[in-house]
Amino acid sequence: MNPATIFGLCAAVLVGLGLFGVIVQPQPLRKLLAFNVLGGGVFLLFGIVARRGEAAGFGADPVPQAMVITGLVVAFAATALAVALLRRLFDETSRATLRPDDDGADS
Amino acid sequence: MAEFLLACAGFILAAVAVGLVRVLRGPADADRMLAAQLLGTGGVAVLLLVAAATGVSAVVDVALTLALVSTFASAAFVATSDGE
Amino acid sequence: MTVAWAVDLGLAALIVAVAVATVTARGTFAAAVGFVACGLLLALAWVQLAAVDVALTEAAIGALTGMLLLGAAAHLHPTEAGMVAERPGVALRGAATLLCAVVTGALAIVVLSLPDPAPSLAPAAAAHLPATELGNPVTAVLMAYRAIDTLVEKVVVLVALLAVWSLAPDPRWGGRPGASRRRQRDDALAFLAQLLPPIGIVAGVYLVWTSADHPGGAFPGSTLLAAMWLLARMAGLVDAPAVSRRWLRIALVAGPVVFLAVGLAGFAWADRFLAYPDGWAKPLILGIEAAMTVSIAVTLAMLVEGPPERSLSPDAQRAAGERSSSGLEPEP
Amino acid sequence: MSFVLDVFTVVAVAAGAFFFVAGTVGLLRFPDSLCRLHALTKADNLGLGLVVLGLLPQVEGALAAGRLIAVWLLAQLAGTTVTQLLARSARRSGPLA
Repeated sequence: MNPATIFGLCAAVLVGLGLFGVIVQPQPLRKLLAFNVLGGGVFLLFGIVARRGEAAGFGADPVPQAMVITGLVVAFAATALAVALLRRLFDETSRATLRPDDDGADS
Repeated sequence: MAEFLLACAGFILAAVAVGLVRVLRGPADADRMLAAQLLGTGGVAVLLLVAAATGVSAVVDVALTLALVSTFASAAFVATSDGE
Repeated sequence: MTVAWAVDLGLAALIVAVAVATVTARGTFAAAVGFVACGLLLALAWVQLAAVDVALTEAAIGALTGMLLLGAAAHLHPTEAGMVAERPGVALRGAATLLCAVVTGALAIVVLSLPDPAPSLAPAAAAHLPATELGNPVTAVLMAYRAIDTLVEKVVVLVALLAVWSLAPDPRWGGRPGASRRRQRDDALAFLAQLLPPIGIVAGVYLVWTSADHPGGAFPGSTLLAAMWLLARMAGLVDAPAVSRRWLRIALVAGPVVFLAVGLAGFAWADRFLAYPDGWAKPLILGIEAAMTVSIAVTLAMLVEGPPERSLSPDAQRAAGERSSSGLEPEP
Repeated sequence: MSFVLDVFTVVAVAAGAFFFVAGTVGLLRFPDSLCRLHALTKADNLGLGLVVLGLLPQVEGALAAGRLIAVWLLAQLAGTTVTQLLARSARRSGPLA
C-alpha cells in the first residue's frame, strides 16, 4: 500500500463518519462539525488523486491541489454563514434546534 | 539520517496524540485546550523533522504558519470565556 | 521507505480516531476541540501527500474555523442539555450506520481501483509554466489556467459575507459586528496581540510574495493577516469597523474588481476573457494577488466577526447619514 | 566532523522526543489543571527547543538555521502566553470542575 492508498482509505472513512454525524447528531452545531469532517474527507480524496498524478517533476498534480485550496476557503465561508444563522436562531428563540416549532410554549 | 529523523517525527506524533485523550476526558475545558495546544507544538516539531528528513524546505513555512496560529484556538477560548 | 510507510499509516489511523471522537463526543466543546486537532493532523497529511500549498492553507484556515466553532460551542452551551432528548432512536441509528458503511465501502473500492498509471494534468501544467513566468504550478493553476474558478470563489466568499451581514436585526444594520471588548491592564492576551502581529504580517506577506515560485499563496497569506487582526480584536486593542464604512466596502471589493478588470481587459489585448498579454503575465498576476490578499483578509476577518450587533453611535450615524446622501448608503 | 555532528543531532532530537513524552505523561497523570500546564511547558520549551537544536547542523546556510530558530522563538512566545491565559481560565473554573 502506497501513501495515496492509505490516505485514500482514511478519506473514505472520514466521509462515512461525517455523514453518520450529520444524520444522527440532533444539535445543529454538531451537524456542522460532522459536515466539516465529511468535507475534510472529500478534500483528502482530491489529495490522493493529486498525489497519484505525480509527474513532470512535481510531487503532485497541481490542478486538484488548486481545487482543494479553493474548496477550503469556500467551506470556511459556508461554515461562518451556518454559525451566524445558528447564533441568530439562538439569540431570537433561546433554543438551537431544527425541530419544527410545535411546542412554542417553552420558548 | 533521514530515516532516523522521520522515525522521531512519528514517535513525537504518537506521543502527543496519546495526550488527546484529555480532549474527551476533560474535566475542565481548559484541559481540553491544553491537549490541543500540545498537539500544536508537537505538530511544529514533526513538520521541522519532516522538512529536514525530506529536504523540502517549504515545509518549514508550514511549521512557521502553525506556530503563528496554534495559539488561536486557546486565545479564542479564553477571550470568549472572559466575555460571558 | 518502511519508516515513511509506518508514519503515514499511523497518521491516517490517528486522523480517523480523532474524527471518531469529534463525531461521537458527548460534549459539543470537546467535539469542537477534536475538530481543531483533526484539522491540524490533516495539515500534516497534506505535507505527506506532497501538497505543501494545501497544507499551508489548511493550517491557516483551520485556525479561523476552530475559532468560529469554539466560539459557537461556548455561546450555544445553554441549549445542550435539552438536546439529549432529541437523540434519534436505535432504528434510525442502525440505518444511518448501515448507510455510512455502504458509502465508506464504495469509496474504498473506488480508491483501491483507481486507474494505473493515474491520469495527470501535471505535464500540461509544466509545459505552459514558462508562459506565465511562474515557478509554482499551483499558483499558475489558481491565477492563470483556472483563474475563472478563483474569481468566482472570491465572489462566493463575498456573497457569504453579505448573507452573514443580512442576518442583523434592522436597527443594528450598519453598526459594528461582534461584542465590544475592553482591554484589560497587564493582560497576557494584549501582550501577545502586540508582539505577534508584526511577525504574522511579515509572514503573511512573505507567503503571498513567495507563492510565485515556491509553495505559499494568497489564501494562506491573507488568512494569516486576518488572524493577526482578529488576535488584536480579541485582546481589545482594536474594534471592528462599522459595516457601513466606505473604506471597508472598498477593501472588500478591491480584489474581485481588479481581477474582473484585468479579465475584461483580456478581451482587448488577447481576445479572451482572463487572458494575459505575452510578457505581462507575472506582473499582472502579482497585482491581482496583492488586491486579492487585501480583500480576502478583510472578508475572512469580517466573516469571523459575524453580523452587526451594535448600533452606530450618534456621531457615527450622522457620518453614515452624510454618506447616504452621497448615494452610497440606502436609507432604511 | 560530520559524524560528530550526526551524533549530536541524534542525541538532541532523541532528548527532544523524550520531553514530548514527558509532556504527554504529565498531561495525563498530573492531578489538576495547573499541574498539567506545568507539564505542557516542558514540551513547548525543551522538547521543541532540543529538536531545533538537533536539526541546526543538518540544515545548510545561516538563513535556514535562522528560520528554524525563528520558529522555535515564535512557538516559545505563543506557548508561554497561552499557558498564562489558560492558567487564569483554569484557576477561575478550577474549584467548580
